[in-house]
Amino acid sequence: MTALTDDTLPMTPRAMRDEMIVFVVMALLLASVPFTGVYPFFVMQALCFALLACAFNLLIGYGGLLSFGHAMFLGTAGYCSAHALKVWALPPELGILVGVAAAFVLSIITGYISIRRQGIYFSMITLALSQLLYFIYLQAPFTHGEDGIQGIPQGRMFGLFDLSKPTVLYYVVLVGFLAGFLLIYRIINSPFGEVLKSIRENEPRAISLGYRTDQYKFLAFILSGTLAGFAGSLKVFVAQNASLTDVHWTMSGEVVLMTLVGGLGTIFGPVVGAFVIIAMQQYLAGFGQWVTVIQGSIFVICVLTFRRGVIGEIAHYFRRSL
Amino acid sequence: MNAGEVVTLLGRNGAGKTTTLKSIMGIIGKRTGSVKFNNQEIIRATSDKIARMGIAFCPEERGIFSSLDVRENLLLPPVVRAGGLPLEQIFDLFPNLKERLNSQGTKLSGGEQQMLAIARILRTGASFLMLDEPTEGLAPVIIQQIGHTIARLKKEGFTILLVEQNFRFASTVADRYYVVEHGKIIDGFSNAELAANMDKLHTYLGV
Amino acid sequence: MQALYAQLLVGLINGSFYALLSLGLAVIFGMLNIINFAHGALYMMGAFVAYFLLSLGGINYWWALLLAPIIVGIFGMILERTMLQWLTGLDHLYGLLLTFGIALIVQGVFQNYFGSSGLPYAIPDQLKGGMNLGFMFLPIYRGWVVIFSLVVCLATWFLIEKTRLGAYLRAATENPTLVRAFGINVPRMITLTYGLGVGLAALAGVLSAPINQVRPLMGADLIIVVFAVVVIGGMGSIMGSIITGFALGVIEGLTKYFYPEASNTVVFVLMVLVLLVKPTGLTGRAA
Amino acid sequence: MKTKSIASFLLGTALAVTTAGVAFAQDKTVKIGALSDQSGLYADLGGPGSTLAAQMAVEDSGLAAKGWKIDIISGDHQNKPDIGTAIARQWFDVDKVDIIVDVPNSGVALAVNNVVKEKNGVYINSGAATSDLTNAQCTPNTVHWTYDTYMLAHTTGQALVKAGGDTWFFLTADYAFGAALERDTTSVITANGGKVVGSVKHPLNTPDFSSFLLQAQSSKAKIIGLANAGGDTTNAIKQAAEFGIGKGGQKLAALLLFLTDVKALGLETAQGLNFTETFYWDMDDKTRAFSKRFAEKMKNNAPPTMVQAGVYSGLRHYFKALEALGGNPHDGVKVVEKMKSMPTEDDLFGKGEIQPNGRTIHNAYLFEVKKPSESKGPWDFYKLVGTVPGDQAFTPLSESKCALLKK
Amino acid sequence: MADEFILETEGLTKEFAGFFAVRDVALKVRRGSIHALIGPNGAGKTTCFNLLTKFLQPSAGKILYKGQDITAMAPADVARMGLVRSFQISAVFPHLTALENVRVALQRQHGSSFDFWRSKSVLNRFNNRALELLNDVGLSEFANTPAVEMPYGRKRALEIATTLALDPEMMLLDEPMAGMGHEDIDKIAALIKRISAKYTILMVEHNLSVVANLSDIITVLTRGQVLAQGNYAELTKDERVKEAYLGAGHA
Repeated sequence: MTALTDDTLPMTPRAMRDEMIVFVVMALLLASVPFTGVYPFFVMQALCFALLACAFNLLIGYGGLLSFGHAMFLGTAGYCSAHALKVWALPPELGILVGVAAAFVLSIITGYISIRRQGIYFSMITLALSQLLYFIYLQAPFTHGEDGIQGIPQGRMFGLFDLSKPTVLYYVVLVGFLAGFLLIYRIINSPFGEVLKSIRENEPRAISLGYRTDQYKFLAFILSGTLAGFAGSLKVFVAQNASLTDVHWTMSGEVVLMTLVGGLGTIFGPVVGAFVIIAMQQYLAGFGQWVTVIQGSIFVICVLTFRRGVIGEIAHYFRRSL
Repeated sequence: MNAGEVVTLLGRNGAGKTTTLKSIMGIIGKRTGSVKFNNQEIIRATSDKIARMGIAFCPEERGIFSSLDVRENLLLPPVVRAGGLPLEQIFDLFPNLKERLNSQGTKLSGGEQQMLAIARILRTGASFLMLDEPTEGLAPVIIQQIGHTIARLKKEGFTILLVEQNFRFASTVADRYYVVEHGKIIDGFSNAELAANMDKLHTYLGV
Repeated sequence: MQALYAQLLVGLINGSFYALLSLGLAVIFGMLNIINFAHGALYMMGAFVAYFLLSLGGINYWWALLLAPIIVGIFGMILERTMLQWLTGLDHLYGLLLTFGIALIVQGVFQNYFGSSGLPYAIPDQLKGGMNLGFMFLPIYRGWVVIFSLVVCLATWFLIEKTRLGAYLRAATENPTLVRAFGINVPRMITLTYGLGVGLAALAGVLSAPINQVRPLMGADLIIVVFAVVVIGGMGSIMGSIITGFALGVIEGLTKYFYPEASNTVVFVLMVLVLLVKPTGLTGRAA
Repeated sequence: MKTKSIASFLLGTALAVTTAGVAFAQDKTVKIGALSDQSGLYADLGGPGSTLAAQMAVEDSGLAAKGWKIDIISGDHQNKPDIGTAIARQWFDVDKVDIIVDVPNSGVALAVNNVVKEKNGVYINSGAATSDLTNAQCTPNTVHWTYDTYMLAHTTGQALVKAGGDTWFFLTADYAFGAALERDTTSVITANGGKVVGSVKHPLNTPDFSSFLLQAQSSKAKIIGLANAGGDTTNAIKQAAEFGIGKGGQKLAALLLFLTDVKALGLETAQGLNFTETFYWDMDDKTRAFSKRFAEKMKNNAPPTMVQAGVYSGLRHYFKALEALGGNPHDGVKVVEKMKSMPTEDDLFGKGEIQPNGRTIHNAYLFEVKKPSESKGPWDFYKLVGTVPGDQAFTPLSESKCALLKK
Repeated sequence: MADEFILETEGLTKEFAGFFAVRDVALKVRRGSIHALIGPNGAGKTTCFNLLTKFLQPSAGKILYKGQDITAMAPADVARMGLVRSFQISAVFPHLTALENVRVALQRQHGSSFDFWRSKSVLNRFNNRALELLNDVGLSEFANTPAVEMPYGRKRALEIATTLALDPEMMLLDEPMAGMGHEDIDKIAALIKRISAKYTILMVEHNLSVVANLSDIITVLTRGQVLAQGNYAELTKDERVKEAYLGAGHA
């Protein structure tokens, strides 16, 4: 396994304190959004992608596994949540649960198939699996093909919070995002995370210490997939639809872009990356048709000049881990 | 080093012998200092240019290509100048190779591989050969054969820089010795002074 | 039964595109260790260059068959010189991402200037019409595609497996440093190899121009299928990718006949199955 | 996830994303959002041309002279429903848009449909094919102009069967849209005494149709119906020509084809194709005059497609309703009610009406693509084969499942 | 007595595409001994190691560890049985601190490695033991240094500390002295001597003085086959060994 970030510094209490400060600042900033006049739906959308990117980053940044099919978890959870909400008329919290459970099951199946493949073969097999799902969803009746599932009721969370109110929805999404983010943070800094990092750093050595590394990668894959699914379920409430876009391989590519821009293997990188990419799509839209070109250029520039990503470069500059 | 000489680098594993050869060849990334070949500074040249000047390198791991058959392996290095050994003469030196021209390169025995590795750089016309541990892991008979070959090459006028751990072997072919430790040359003497330096050498090499 | 023969033949035709494209990918992967995500975009460029040559320069199909691969090949070499070569020694991931970015740029630019519905490119007069094979009507152009790509594939195979230049290539794939130390300019060879691989993609593009619409996104989805072909065949294996290319075309053709709904997915199912049994593809070396 | 601001002389608040929180709700201020695919599959038939059509509609309405202030912004939904809804929602919330027009791509169209209803705006869809917009998913805010799957199936199917094409073989795109087209057409064919002898479902974005075409060929059906769209349709047509399908006596019927597709195929390949459109630039003097003005402003001098024409037409009718209301354009349901209460009439689509479910009724035309020898100009492609009056072409109200009809 | 030998191989063979890296090796390692494996480069020592720890699957032959056939086992499971190896190129986790390196090993034995919901502060209970181990190899002052920043010799020491943390029954050391200066060599040699009281050690080493001083028994490999076996004194008298490995200069 090649370590993707050769500059990650070890955790010291100081680094942990830094991270907590940044986290609190981030949470406060996000919590104040509804009072600033910034359009909340934009932020909500970005938050969903940020969570997705964080989940993706858990796998590549800390497990060294590049999945090129992460859209399948986003999309699957989205479809299942949407179906549960609309057709079964479940309340929001159960709708989310259905989506997350679906992503969980899917990640077990796909992880089982792919986790033993090395390097580029892993990327390719995840890509193939997600394409497979894409074609299945295109044809399956419950997804309504290219029409997607539309007009999904938002309902009342726990019977209390009316999600059709943008501000309420915003805070629910924010809480969901922060919870997901903290969980990922905890995973990275857990006993399991330590093992994961050691596998990324030197897999043969980890094996020689008696770690059945496939099992750890498998668990990381399941956690990542399930959390990506959680992002997909949240997104259903924001977009109020579930469509093929979320399963297409270009979406998997976008997630990689977000994580790369923000910084692979950094804690806050994917969040920043997601916001940068979403904001760019939003505000650079004056360039109209050129958006894909701009996106492609960012890929190229990132890979050629600042492989560490925004946060990675900052962290490297201050010699901190972020 | 003078033309026509055989010089051996001695030293422990990891002492920097191979690295010395690689630096001369220009294979290693960052180098400083000066390497002169035929009075030409080559420290900044890329390895393909260096090879074209007439330096040939036979690596420790032999570098026989498994996707090429013996003939292709033998013919692989391009001829860089006139004066290389013609094929007949090479087959004369290494009759085994001729019989196995169509086998896959790595299907040869270790000794044959070593011969192939040496044979292919004789063709190119390079006059300066660098051999990295040519006897490693080989049976005594074969080591002997390689010793003969080196002696013959020397007669043919090749200049040879040898890296060896097999000290006994080195003593049969070399004119001069350098001892390398921690990446530095710490001692040097000629073949004649060998006996006198024997004890020192034992400490250096830790044998 | 007759219909089955026809489907087999049609599958072979599609297989020839897969073979050409996966061959280029395999050559590039072998030498540069890069998964060339831009391959689909360069395939598309091949078709577009053919179109421009015809509509702007009045240069016909036959010349396009020669010129388009060269032009796109040169473009590829510029890409290699200016960008890809900086990735030597880095994780596979970066090559994948860089070429993915290049693909987005190329496709985006073409889409801006030429829209997405596509441009017409006619079959050259000499190859118009068809012949009745008894079990099917075979357009002459399709027959030409199969034969021509087979010839190109075999020629490439010959070049790499049987010539001196090919020996350099194979040797450099195994141990570039040593080959360079033999006096061969390996970086230049890598550039040329990328040009060759890309040229093969462009050639496939020219071949497909009269069959498919010349569209900016014509390679975008195809490339994923071709990836699957390369992975099944074993990354970097020349013969593996040629054979798998043709074989998968046929398998896909059969699927179209027996269960058309699955014809897009069969390749991926196969890939998953193959990788489960043989982790490095049918003929692949270890990653 | 992007809005596109067109540099237009009409446009004052282009980059209003951050500043437009204070849109001044004057009675005679209207903001139009032209939401289309600006870069993808449908960019040529909608896209920038639709925005142009909207601008022309504003100019031609003459409302500016009557004290109305009308702005247009445009956006690219990239054929992604979530991006479409995000733009639509932001337009209503931040940019204070009153009406969204165009929106090709059924998936996006249906997604936006919900947002417009939620925000009580007006939605004049011209670009989407799904008949669900005025059927199961109809809303009091939506008017569907130009065409839908039901109309396409009925007009083409009926006309061809009556002309003797009584055996059919379908090449159907394997997703909801294709299935709907095939289902609707089949029912027309059988109702008119024809027969469907077979069909094959192909996946979306199939680059090669030869397998399917061979099956169609061996079925000996008189008509090969293409129940697909975009690149799939053009590739199928191109390859059908290659396999000599037309020469074998079989006819191709594309159930959904646009002017731009014919242009992309070239007449050599497309000749003899039958299909339905509701607008063609070369119908009469009025359409020619409009198209001339339109083409002059287009990048490639292309005449309007039926989708772009529908945007123009729909907006003209919308402005008439606004004038009739005399102001206060911000209550979508009210405006649409007014629109439904007035008969439609304009230069492009002629006389018609908007049904209670939001469906606009107008004539539909069956065309055949000319031979290259018959074409006199760069865009002279069609000859008219037949006209179907609107009330026969579109879904009869008795068959509509729209909830609005149950009142 | 089956217990006498902790590790035994029978007919161990590894073939790479026609080339026999290891051929028909029968090795018996006595419990509690320091057993050295020597031979020229390319003789198959490292391949042997890889076979014993199951990083390579043998082409033929059988491996018995503590009387149990481990030929078909996965490498991690072999390690779990107490047969732990080091690597030729120093095997540390470069971006973890020395303490964390050792902790990763301690953690495996004491469970909680799959606990992704707990803070890693639960691992602090291993700190004392980890520091003890670091102290044993003379690395206490490096506890909070990332491994990547440590000098080469220290990395080797860290690697040994990490291996010791597993409390193995048998350690396989692949050239523990490679690339070290004299001082470091003495330290590590002393360390190996000390730990050999508790563990069985099989090591590959080039430095013959180290081998001479440390090992109880030596196996000489050439060309993948066992050439000779015995203690240092015996071997230095063996003509074949002199011929093939030690060289003429060796008295």
